[in-house]
Amino acid sequence: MIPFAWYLLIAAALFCIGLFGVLTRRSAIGILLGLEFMLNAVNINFLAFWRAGTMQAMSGAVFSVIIFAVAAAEVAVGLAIIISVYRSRRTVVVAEISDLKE
Amino acid sequence: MMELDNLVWLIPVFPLIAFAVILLFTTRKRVLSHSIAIGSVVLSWLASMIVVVSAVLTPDFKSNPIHLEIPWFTTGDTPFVIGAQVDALGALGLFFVSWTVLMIFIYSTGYHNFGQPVGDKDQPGLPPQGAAYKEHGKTLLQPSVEPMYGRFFGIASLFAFAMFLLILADNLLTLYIGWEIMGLCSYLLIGFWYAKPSARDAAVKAFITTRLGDVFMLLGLAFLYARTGSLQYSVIFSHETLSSLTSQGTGIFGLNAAALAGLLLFIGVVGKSAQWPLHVWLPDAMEGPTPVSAMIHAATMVSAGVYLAIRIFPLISSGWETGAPLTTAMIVVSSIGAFTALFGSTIALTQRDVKRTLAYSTISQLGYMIAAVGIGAPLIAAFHLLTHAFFKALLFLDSGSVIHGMEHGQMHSGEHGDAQDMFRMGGLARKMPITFFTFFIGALALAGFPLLTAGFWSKDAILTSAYAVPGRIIFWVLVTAAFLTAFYSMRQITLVFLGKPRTDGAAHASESVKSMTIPLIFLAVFAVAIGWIGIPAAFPLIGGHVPDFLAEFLGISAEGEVHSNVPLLASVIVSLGGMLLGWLTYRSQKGTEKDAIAVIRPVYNFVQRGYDFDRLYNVLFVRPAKWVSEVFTAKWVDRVLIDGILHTVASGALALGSLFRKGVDVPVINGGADLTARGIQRSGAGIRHVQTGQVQQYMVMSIFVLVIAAALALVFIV
Amino acid sequence: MPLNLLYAVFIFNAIVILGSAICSVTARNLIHAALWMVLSFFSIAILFVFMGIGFFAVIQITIYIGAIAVLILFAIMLTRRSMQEQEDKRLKNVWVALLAVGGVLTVLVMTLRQIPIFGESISTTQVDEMVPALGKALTEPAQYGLLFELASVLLLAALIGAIYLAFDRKKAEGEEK
Amino acid sequence: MTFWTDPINWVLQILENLLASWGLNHVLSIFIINFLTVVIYCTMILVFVFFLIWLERKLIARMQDRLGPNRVGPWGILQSIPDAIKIFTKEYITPVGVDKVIYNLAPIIVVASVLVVWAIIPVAPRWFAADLNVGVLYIIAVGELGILMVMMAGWSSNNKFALLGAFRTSAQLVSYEIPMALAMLVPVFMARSMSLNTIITNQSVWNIVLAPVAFIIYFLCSLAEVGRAPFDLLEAESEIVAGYHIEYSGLKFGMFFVGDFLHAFTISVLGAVLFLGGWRGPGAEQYPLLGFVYMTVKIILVYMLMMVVRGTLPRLRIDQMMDFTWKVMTPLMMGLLVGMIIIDSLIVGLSPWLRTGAFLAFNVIGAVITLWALGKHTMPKPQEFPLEDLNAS
Amino acid sequence: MNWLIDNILLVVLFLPTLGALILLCLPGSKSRLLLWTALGISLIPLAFTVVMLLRFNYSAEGYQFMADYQWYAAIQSSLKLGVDGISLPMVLLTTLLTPLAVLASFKISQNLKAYLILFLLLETGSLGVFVSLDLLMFFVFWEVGLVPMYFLINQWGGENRNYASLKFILFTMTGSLGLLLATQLIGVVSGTYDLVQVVAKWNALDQPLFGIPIATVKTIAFWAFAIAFAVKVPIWPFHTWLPDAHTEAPTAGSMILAGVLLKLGAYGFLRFVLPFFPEQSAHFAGALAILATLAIVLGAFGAYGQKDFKRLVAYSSINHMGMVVLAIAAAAAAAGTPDAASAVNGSVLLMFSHGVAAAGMFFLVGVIYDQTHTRDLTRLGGFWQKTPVYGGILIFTSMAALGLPGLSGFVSEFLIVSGSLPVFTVLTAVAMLGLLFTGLYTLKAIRDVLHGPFNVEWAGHLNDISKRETAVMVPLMLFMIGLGIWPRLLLDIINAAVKHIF
Repeated sequence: MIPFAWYLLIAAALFCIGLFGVLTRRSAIGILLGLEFMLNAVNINFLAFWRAGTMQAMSGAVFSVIIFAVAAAEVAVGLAIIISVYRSRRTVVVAEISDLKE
Repeated sequence: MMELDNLVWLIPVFPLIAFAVILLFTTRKRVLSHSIAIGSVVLSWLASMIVVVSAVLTPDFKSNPIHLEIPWFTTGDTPFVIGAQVDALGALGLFFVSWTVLMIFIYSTGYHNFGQPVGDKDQPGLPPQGAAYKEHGKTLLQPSVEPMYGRFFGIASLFAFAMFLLILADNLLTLYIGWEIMGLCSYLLIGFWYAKPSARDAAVKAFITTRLGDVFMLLGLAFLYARTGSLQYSVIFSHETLSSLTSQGTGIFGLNAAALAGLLLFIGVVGKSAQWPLHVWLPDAMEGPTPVSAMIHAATMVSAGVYLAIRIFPLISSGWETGAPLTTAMIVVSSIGAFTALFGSTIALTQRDVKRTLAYSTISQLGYMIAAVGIGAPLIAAFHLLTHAFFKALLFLDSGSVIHGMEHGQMHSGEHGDAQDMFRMGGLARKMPITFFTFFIGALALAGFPLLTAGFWSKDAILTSAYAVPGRIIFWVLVTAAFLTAFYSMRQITLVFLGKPRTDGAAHASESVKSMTIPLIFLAVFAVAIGWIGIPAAFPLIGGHVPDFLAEFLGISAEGEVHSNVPLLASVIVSLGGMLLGWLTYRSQKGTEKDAIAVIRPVYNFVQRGYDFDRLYNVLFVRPAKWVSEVFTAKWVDRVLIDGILHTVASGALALGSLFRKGVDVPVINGGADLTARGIQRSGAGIRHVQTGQVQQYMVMSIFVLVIAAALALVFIV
Repeated sequence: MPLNLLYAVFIFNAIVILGSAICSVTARNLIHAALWMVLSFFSIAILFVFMGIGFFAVIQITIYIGAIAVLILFAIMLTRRSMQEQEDKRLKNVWVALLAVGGVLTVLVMTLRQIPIFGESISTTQVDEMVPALGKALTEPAQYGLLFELASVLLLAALIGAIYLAFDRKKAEGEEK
Repeated sequence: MTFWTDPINWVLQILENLLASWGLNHVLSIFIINFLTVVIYCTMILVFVFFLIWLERKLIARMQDRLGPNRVGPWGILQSIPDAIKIFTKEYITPVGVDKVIYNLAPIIVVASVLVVWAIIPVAPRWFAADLNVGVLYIIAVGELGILMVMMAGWSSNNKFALLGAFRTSAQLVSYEIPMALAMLVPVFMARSMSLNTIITNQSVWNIVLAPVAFIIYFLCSLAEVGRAPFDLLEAESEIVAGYHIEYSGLKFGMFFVGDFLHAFTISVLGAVLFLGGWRGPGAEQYPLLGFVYMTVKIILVYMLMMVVRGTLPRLRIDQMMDFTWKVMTPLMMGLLVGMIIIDSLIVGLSPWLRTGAFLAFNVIGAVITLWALGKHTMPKPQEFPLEDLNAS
Repeated sequence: MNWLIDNILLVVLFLPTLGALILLCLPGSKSRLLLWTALGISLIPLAFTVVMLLRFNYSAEGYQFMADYQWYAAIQSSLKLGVDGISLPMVLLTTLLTPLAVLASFKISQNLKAYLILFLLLETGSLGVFVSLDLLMFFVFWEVGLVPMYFLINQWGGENRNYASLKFILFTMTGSLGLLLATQLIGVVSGTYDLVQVVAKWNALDQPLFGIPIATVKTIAFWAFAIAFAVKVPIWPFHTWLPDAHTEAPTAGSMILAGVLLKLGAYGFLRFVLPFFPEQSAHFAGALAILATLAIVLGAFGAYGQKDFKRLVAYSSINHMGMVVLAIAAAAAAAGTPDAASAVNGSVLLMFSHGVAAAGMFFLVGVIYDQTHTRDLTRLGGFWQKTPVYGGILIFTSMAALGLPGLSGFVSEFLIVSGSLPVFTVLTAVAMLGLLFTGLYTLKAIRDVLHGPFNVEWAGHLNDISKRETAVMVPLMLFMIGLGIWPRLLLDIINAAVKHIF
């Protein structure tokens, strides 16, 4: 019997760590890493809530599964973007990629 | 009887398999094809022989025939049962069919020149033209093998299948199936050399003429089925069914239901076994190869008609018992039969073609049988069917052998001319002894040579029972026909075999190969011996000493009818006299043109053309049918009438439509649409970008905003 | 397993998760960062085992370690020249970030405290018999079938998009020439 | 419970009683027993691998018309032992510039990642370490770890060729994971369970009969997974000197080496379990040892098959390799899976013969169509050499 | 049970549409790809139909594989699917003929993509007619099936295609107008479009409607239905669209048109007219029978009168469908008797066997046309010696069409005749004339194509039937001979329904 709160706290902490990574990394890949942490934290939350509940309603599990899928897709696309950007301009540092300005 | 039952249904299966295998796989390979075909026929021959023998050995077989059945389909709640059955009549049929078919198959290998080289100009669809070969300097022709050798055996196997199916059927529908498939085969075989226009048209003619009968037959089947709910012999020929059918009246000619059904089916018989007025197809059917003519005309197909007639005798003779005056149906049947007998024999007199003569004689012989059925002696008809099958098959095969010899002679001598014209032959007896001998026996049997030959006994039996019929018109008609028969058969023998060769084609003719002659010998034996199984007990002198096997097997009631000697004398006299006369007339035939009996040319030609029935039918039916279909239906009704109405309506509608378009569509609707498009372009330009491009800065700001908002929410709301 | 032992293991696991996560976001070498991330994901899988849903533990390993981590490593190695040149330096505003994160954390915790079942606890018994039910729920048109299809379509789109983006046009054209 | 009906539990029972008689705490004794079991189990497996190495060398030698190992022991059967000793006693070289931790961690985890698969393999009835009901998924997941570690090894040893090898390896492994996983799904949906035990017990008809194509694909993928010929581009000496473990030597290299063979062995075990009905066989239910024998025979069969392929086929080009998995096996396997599931749901409730027939027919048709299409589209064009060029040169 | 089996009809119905969508996404230039894809997709419904045959419950009454999907809830209409012994053979026919039609159109070059898509949509339309148990849905699919055929004729047809396609669409549209009105009437009056309920409610009506005596209303509705179906069948005065449409349509189009679309009308009679209007149909059966007999006889005459091979075959299908309608009329007149049972059995069986045989005939015509580019019988001739295999197949097929015993046509014809003879004795006897002419025109076709001296005009360019074309014919021939030898293959299924309905 593990207290429910622990899971939530771990998730919250993980989320914030991931957020920190996102905010402070300079390279796009680093940001991606952070994002993964955040997603995983969300996952933990979903599953924890699902497990804590009656488990008759499948929504928690279903959503975590969907998040797995989304995470995979997001990484694939993100990395592809990064690589193509890297090809075109030999850098993955976000600060230098600011075409959106104009 | 279990294993016997299996044999029964296996009999037709062998040729069917042969058919499938040959046509699907081995058409190109000659040896394989004919070995498969003959092998299958031998198998079914064996099986049939076993069945027949065991049937003969079974005591009172007539009352408990072999019978097996399965439900074929179910409509509503009534199942339709089909099956195989061998009763006395069936056994009889099985006997002669299996024998003749086997013989014909063996004969065909020789007839189609198996083993000879492939012709140079030969092409599928045409009879082989012969292959050239060099013999000391000059090039001569020798017979060449049939180009469609494999296909012939395939179709022939299907034919055998159909015939066995028909004989073994235990219900009219299965019989009809065999019947129709046989029709198809005859179509394919008559048109075997399909590239010849004459053969092609003959095939179509045969199929259509028989189908005309078959359509009525189908009607009869449907009528029977609707009335009795079954087509099995055991049901529809059972006593209560017959009596109930007899009691039901139909509006047509005051016939009762049974008689009507019987007559409808009988029309099918008329078509199939070439009775007047549907006989026209049979002489033309000579276009096919000779084994085909033998198979179609003698052994199987036309016999099938008589077989059916004998089967449905209970229907035809409904409400008639022995000795009573004939019923309407029976009168119709017997008169058609008798007339055909006379009619056919008269035409046969005048034919020059060796095969056409036999064809017309077949017609007349079948007339005999039909007449016998009509006068209430179906089993005697069966007897004649049996004997006739053998000797007529023999005759046809012989004629084929003769033609072969003639063709060989013509190729050898290089002269050209009709190889089938009897007047171009003569003196072949020395050239082809076996053929002559067997032909002679066959012809004697056909002429009904007393005591010796099979034809005599059966014909005599028919005449006897015809004599018993009150008012002896039919009897005298048949006697006349018998006389003519004897005459023309002798005429044929004399013209073909006796005297001197009238052409050098005939002079160079030569005997056929073993594979053709051996079947002839077998059949000749039967043509003599098969008659002795049916010597009536009441026959003077030898009667009673020889057991009348046939009578007890088929169960002919010998007692009741007294055997008077008038018909006996009549038949003896007419056969001997006719033959003598024939010999005297043609003994000294000179030249290839004039016919001794052509006293009045126009009449002779008229009769030779078969009383011009072809022309008559052409005018009466064929042309009108063409006109109705090509002009009336296709053009007037469909194009002019119906489409005309349609087109008027359509054009009116079109006019209306164009009016609307000009008035409404173009100005009003198209105009409005264009205005909306322009407005949208303007709106896009207004909004411009507001961003710096640093993602993480945005995030930080947004997070702060979020946190503050959340904190406020927590503080104030919760 | 006795309770205190269980707690000990759990807390150790939690420390591993968070610690490796922190190392991951702060590591200067991206490769190491990725490996730390792998470790943290692995222990998150163990966390799922604690929850009693081994199925998700396995899924976690398969997808996050097997797929995502490998992908990220790929990317890092492919772009490693830039890694070598300038080690990943911090931004100026680390403190701002920290502040923001701290704010978020506090807000989160405050929010979580509002949850009614916050005090309860979860048993560690394995409930893998829920897996078939999950599968049905995912594929039932009545329940989450549509969502599932959407996810699959998203994956497909991601696949195609990734291929399209990572496809080196210059080289391809060069080959065509 | 006698030794013949249930050997493992019998032995465990004895051990437990023994420890209890020593007066040990129950939890502790269980822990000790499990620990011992694991140690023995793994050791046995590793020892068996020695035998496998010898077998493979011998067979390949015979195929190549050589003698193969024939000095140490009868038929050189002990050849592996001196090799092992040699490897142990070699010097541990740690090149400069390597990432020490990862460099040393990789080989260990590679071996471990294969060994843990054995935790769930039922070698005989009632004879397995654990019965995960997500077994198949577990196998896949653990396999991923291996990939990761291979990459790590390649990257950490700070060597161009090692990195290239690592790239190739991981690319190949990741690509072949997909059809392999799909193929493993066939037994799963046949048994309606992911637990290997259930899969075996539900194989009244071997899955190889129901889905031969799936088995073939599984087999090919497994070849690629273990980097056997014709998929041995991972350590293609001619192209990349030795692949990802170029910088390794001594025991660490030995671990990679053993890991390879162990992986191959494990894969063939899985093939036997998933498609050949595992320990199923006459009388196996009563006498687990009999089942064990059956199992061994099947395993050896699959393994032999691998060796035959290895001894027969030349190495593929890398583009061929990638095309083969992405353009042939994955689509085929997907179509096969979907079709079999549809058929299964259509003929539910009809006769089992129909079921088997339908599956088999579907597989055969699919295979025929695929082969036809392959022959039509990817048949190699005959190379034509313009003669004048030859003359010119 | 699982989803797939519970909704098997839905799947079968909409798989072709799905396939059409897939084809839409494929590149139009890759013709092989398109063809094989279309072929593969169209084979799936066939497999599903076979599954349905396997799972069909012979003893159960009423419809099977029923499924009901919410649709126009506002007007109590829903997508209600189900098959019984009458419609299942038709479904089999459709799903069998579509792949063969696709296989038959490998020679099509221009705008292949649209062509195939239209075919798949056509399949959905006809399947929908057969499986929908809802009047409105029935009508919808009825029209859906119409459109693709129009375009097939209009785009890929012969030189006179515009006229033919317009005629086709006009005839059938005119028919369906009345059908639509009658459908609406029935739906509104009986408050639902569900077939099963409509039969009960509509027949229960007795008080006058809108001030018109109910009998009159029913009579009008009856004729609206009857004419719509009669046009589609087609029976006599409405038949002239058929020869033109057939002559101009591409080969595969004719296969489907003769094989499936003509059956829609007869099916409509069986499914709607007889159950909805028992009294009316019994009352007007005589008229219907007369028209049917006219169709038989004049159809046969017309066929015999043609010079154009394809027109000949087209007229022959008028003739055969006349037989079907004759049987239906007999069943209507003598409902409840064994005669009716056998007549309906015969008619459904004839629908199937004619579908198979006529499709085969049209395809064979196409085979010759592809090589000679003429259908003029007078210019053909003597082909048998150049094309032996083709000749065999042609004779086989035309014999099946002619109703030779042992092949599929015969049993049905026998059942029809024996069923309708007691009811319409004279008419059946007259129809026999048509049967005779069936033989005539069939032989005429064979005679002019295969027999006789070879027409040297085609000396160079005449090859025997190809492997692909044989592959099209073989399944059809298997069905012909299979049904001929063992009719229970289908008759048991058909009878299972007929027993309960008639």
